[in-house]
Amino acid sequence: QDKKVLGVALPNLTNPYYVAMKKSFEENGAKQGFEVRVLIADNDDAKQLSQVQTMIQQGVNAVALNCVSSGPCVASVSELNQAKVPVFTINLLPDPAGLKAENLKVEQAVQTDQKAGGVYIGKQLLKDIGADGKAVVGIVGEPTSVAANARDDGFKEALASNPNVKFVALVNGKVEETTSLKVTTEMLQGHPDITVVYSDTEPSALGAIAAIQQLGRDDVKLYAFVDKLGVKHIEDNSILKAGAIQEPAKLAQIQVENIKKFLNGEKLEPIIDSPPLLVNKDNAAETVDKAY
Amino acid sequence: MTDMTQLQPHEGKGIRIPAEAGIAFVLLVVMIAGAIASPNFLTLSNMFVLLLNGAVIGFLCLGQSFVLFTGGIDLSCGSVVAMTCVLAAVFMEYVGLPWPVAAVLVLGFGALAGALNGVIIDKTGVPPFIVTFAMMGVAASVPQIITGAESIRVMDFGYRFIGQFKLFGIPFPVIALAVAVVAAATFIKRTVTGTHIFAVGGNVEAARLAGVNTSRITILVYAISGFCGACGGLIYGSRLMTGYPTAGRGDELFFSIAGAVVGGVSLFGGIGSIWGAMIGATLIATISNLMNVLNVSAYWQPLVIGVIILVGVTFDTMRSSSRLSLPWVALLKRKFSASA
Amino acid sequence: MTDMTQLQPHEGKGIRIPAEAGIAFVLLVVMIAGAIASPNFLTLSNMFVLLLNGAVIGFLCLGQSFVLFTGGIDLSCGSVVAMTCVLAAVFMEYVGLPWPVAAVLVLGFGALAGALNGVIIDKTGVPPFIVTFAMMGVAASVPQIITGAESIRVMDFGYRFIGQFKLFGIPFPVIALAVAVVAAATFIKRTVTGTHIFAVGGNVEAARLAGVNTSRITILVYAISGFCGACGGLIYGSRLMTGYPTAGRGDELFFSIAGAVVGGVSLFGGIGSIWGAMIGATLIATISNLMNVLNVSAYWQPLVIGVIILVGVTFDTMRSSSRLSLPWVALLKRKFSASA
Amino acid sequence: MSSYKAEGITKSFSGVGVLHGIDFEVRPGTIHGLFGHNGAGKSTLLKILAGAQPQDDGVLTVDGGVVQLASPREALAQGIGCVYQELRLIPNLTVAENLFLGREVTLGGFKCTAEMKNYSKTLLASYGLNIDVTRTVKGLSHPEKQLIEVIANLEGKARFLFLDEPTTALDGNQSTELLAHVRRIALERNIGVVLVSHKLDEVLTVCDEATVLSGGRVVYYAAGTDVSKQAIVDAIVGDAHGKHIAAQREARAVGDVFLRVQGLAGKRLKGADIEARRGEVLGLYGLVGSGRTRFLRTLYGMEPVVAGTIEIAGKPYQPTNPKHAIGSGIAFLTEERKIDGFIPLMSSFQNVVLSTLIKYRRNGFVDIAGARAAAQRTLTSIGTRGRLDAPTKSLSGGNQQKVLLGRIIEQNANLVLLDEPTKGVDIGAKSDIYGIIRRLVDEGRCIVVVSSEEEELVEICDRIAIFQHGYCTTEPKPVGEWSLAKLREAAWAPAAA
Ligand SMILES: Nc1ncnc2c1ncn2[C@@H]1O[C@H](COP(=O)(O)OP(=O)(O)OP(=O)(O)O)[C@@H](O)[C@H]1O
Ligand SMILES: Nc1ncnc2c1ncn2[C@@H]1O[C@H](COP(=O)(O)OP(=O)(O)OP(=O)(O)O)[C@@H](O)[C@H]1O
Ligand SMILES: [Mg+2]
Ligand SMILES: [Mg+2]
Repeated sequence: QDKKVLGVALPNLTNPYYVAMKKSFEENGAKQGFEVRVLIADNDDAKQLSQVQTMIQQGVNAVALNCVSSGPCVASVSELNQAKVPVFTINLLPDPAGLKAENLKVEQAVQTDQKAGGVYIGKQLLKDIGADGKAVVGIVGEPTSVAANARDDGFKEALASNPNVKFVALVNGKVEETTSLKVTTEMLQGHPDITVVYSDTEPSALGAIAAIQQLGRDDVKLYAFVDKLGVKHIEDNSILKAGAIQEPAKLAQIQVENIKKFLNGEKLEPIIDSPPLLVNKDNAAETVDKAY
Repeated sequence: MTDMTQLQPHEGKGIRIPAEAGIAFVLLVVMIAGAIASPNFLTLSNMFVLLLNGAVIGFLCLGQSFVLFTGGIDLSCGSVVAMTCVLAAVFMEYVGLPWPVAAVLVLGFGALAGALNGVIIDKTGVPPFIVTFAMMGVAASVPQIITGAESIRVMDFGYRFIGQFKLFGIPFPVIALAVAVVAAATFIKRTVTGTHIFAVGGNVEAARLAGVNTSRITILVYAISGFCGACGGLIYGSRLMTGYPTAGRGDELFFSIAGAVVGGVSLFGGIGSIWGAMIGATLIATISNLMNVLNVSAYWQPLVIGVIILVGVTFDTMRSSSRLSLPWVALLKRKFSASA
Repeated sequence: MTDMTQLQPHEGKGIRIPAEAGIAFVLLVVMIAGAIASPNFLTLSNMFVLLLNGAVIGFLCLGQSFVLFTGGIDLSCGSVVAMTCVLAAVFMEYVGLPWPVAAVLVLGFGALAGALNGVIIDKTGVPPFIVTFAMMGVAASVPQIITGAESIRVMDFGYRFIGQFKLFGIPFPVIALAVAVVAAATFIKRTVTGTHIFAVGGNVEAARLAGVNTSRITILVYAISGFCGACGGLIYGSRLMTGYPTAGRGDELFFSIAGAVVGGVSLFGGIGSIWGAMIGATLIATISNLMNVLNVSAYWQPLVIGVIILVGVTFDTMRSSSRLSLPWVALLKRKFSASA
Repeated sequence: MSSYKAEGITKSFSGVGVLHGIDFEVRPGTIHGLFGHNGAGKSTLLKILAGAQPQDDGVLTVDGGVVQLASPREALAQGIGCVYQELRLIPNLTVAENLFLGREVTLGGFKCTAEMKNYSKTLLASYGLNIDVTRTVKGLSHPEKQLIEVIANLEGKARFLFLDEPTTALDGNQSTELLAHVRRIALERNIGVVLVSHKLDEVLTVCDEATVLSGGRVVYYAAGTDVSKQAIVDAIVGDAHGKHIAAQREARAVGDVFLRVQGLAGKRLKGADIEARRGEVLGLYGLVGSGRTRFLRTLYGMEPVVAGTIEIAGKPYQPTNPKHAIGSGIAFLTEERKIDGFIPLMSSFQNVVLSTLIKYRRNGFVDIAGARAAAQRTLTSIGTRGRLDAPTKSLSGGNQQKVLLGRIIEQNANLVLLDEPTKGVDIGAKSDIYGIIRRLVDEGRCIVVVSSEEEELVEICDRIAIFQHGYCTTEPKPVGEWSLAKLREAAWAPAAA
């Protein structure tokens, strides 16, 4: 009997996050007896739509969809609904208002609460400096992505209670080490008073570490979303003080297992939340294995 | 080259193979290979998907070809897609215009942005690369400034027509592109302005001396490119029912140039044809569709597309410089001259 | 033979202003504006940061200039950065070579990849755009295939030297770039091959007829560009102590071309200078540094950089076509001719 | 026995035969004149001899040994050099760099720039050229470029040197002197020279041997005192044109003043006062660089007017751009056809009708067949040979010139400005062109001709005016009052202003 085919649409492979997710999809898919087809949209919404259409052409049995961005992603869901291919969304979800307006159906959403990660990190920072301790914060973000902006919002929200925390700069690290290295150095040059750098993506964090190190700014602390390497840095307790980890592999695993269940006729929860984990120097040693 | 050469050669003997034949043959080979490799590839529905997904690059490549014919380059076409895609949503959602009005307005904006490129290039003598680079920046920033990172959901469902309507199963963007290509090819081949575009690209000084209004031609080709960019913006916007500021800012610019060059258009101006450029764009769209259909690993995709295109163009170049002769060409020739 | 022409005496008097003066002036203006806008901009440490961050683009622009001088284009330089960056890490971590050996090997690989471009272009006559497009794909895929898109951490700490060592406070990549630029400029100006590079760009057929070995020149310039790409790969790799497959695949390619064009290098070949290209690259690096130092919103950045460059180049073009005259130029001229 | 010999050379381009088994020989210390109609295959033969193009068949031997020339570089290494018909200087390199291109002087890997500069300076001075050798070639005048290219090759170490129409841009004096140089150098250094030209009189004075090609075959060969001009002319013109008859000149009724220029000055033009009448050919003569080209270009709107007035048919005319000039009934033939003459990749038909396409427009679309037929008619009437539907750049030099003349005829303009109209055109076609000029004039048009060939001016003009140092202030005199000597004398006279 033919294997069931699972289509996976991911935004890019330049972010190791999605590389980890892709691997997990492939491994867990194989374990559950799926033939897995992964398509990468290169951060292009229209390309993602066309890839979804290609999957429909190929007659996949289910699609796991990680949106490039939420708004345009609704169209992909719409296509899949029309073709009666069950959609499972992961990580970054399509715009709920758009889904509702077009009366579209997503079988199950496995989501990371982007904002929550930012909140955790913000709280940790607050703890580190004290309720009214001083901090001048510069953000290495990705202002052109809604998800990254949500992480920033969470971080700021958590710190809103402290009037002595000032946000002075926001630069675009483009989720990429070299860009982050460049813009972080430049941000620190422009605002020598910065004492805390917050990076909302894992690759940016690595660039920011190198930037702070190479400028010789021992006084600057980094808080960031981190991967395995980042967790090790936290363990070393040098520049990187605390962060949040996401678990792409786990998300993918949950999703694949649930898709299997769905295809076997089981009912599913509409939403599964998988909040990021907070890592600080206390739990870094245990957490390191969970990080991708 | 363009028009008059297509008339019967006066020697009479032998058939003349159009310059586009080589790359068309390559496309055919890729299609056949695709059909053999996957039963899902050469189906009518997948062909429509392929063409629909290639439509925006097709439009950009069409506009880009006009610019390349004159020896210029338009780096801003991708960003114009983004700008017009968001502007259309703004007009409908924030200003409240009905979708056809918004669409027409947006096409005007695209053409205007392009014309502005043309005017600056013509008046200042600054290289097109720089001028359109600046316009690329401007057109990329405008939608981001308007919307931030957010996208604007379009609720006017009539807007779907542009990107999602189908006539006898053929998606509307494909029909629109086909009409545009035929119109463009006719324009280039049959009108005075079409010949003048090639004259400017072939030798701008000579064209000026022969009485060609080079300023008008320059402004016109960039305006056409801007207009084509706006068509792309509307198609993306309507397919996704969203105005989003990253529309058209991926591979589109690059593929619009590559498609034309693959199809025999020279970056130095004065050489090539609309048909060639469109075959080139189709080739790129086909390879990229095929790779997804065959589930080629994302790691390998850049390599595969690069190598196929290199092999294809090398074959084409060698053929036309007759360092290589095709058996079927010789055969055809013999057949025709026998029957003549 | 007596003087039989009545051509106006070609002015020997007055000073000749180098072609690069215009864009250098623009750079100066941007610097001064930056200094006024932020006290943190025109500091020695920020200048080094600026140059260090611009070093990779500087290297790519240097290599690209050689290619552009001959009328070619190298789209693969950014991908070569990625490939070499990963290869260096592979050589050190997986093969276990000491870092200097790995570095030299990687430089060789870069030059080889470039030379391959050159050989294909020369032998097949396929446009450089297509050949280097294919190489871009290959060089982008190779590291992804090797590492599965993951990055390789380098543990040989000596490797830090390349990207992080400082001599009298000056980062090593900046020193290396400076040496390379001086060597390149001398090479272009003072050697026969340098002249031949411009001859090929000015009119390849004429150069061939004059006895220039055009094949050798073509292969050489692409090899140089590949070599410069490898320098970029080593710098990125060593600064982050990682080999990762996205290195150099952002704006680098684009800025390497834009820098050269801004500095007066023509995409059509035969025009421009190394110094001009380097000033152009510095201008771009400066604007991009300044925008981050001043914390210009990411949404506005493309617009700002585009507009500044357009205004700068327009000024430069108008000046050199003397549609515009600078007060200080007139002054200088008067002064010199008075003292003469 | 020392010589460069070609035997049984054949060559065809995309199936069309151009050379059909040519035997040809050059001996050191002699000058071999090569003649033939436009498209006869002279340039193609030279390119093959110089290694710039491979022959399809046939052998080349130097000193009895067979040579294979894969590129001009190899030919140069064997002491075989060539000046090609189309100028081959690199526009953005300096004069000195161009002079030494491919054979630079080096020391320890570096160029000896200063040495090459100094040498270039003295060299050019010895040819009477006062040019700053550090300037780029781009800004030089056409004759200067031609001189520099010839000089560069004379200076080389070549044992065999081929010159393809080296004097087309030069005036009578200049070409005589240049050819004298060639003669001297050939003898002094024992070089074998091949000289291609359509200016028979000029060349025959220095030739030792003569060969005429026609349709890719050798139809005439003679050496020493056997060389006869009349036989050469007959061989060139062949049966196609019948006997070459000296043009008949009859008195014409000259009309009223059509073009009136007063004190015209531009950035590079100092002052021109000229009147030309309907039904007259006005010749403009002067030394190279005296401002004739500038005058025509200013009239045509290619260069800005700074002062002065122009009237055409009594109405004031202010040139703005070429399009406007064409609209005002002016047609212009440029001096440098490769720079701003034809569009290289367009077919000859397209090039002919480029300015007049609008005439063939029906309902917004061009009547391609009609335009093509008209172009073909025009080109045939001036004896254009070659594949006219192929890119114009593949035509022979003289035929390219005819394509441009075809455009002028197509334009049907009232005021025709011709800058060196018969440059590179063979003697048969020349008389055809003179015939056309005469026909245009008989129709009551006004024609202004700039030429450096005094014989040409004297043959076709009704009146001739002299340019000096950018000025033209003296009244044109009827052609009867001019002779070749008088023309030169007037051009040399000290400036009037
Ligand atoms: N590259 C080419 N491609 C096609 N045809 C060519 C090419 N070069 C020359 N020809 C053709 O070969 C023929 C001979 O040309 P060639 O230039 O040798 O003539 P020529 O005797 O030098 O004439 P002219 O006196 O006008 O210079 C012409 O018909 C020309 O069209
Ligand atoms: N607009 C221009 N500005 C500067 N230089 C120019 C311009 N147009 C042409 N030139 C260059 O100046 C050269 C000298 O001018 P040109 O040959 O027109 O002189 P001329 O005095 O008219 O010559 P002749 O009397 O022999 O026709 C031209 O060949 C050309 O290379
Ligand atoms: Mg010739
Ligand atoms: Mg002249």
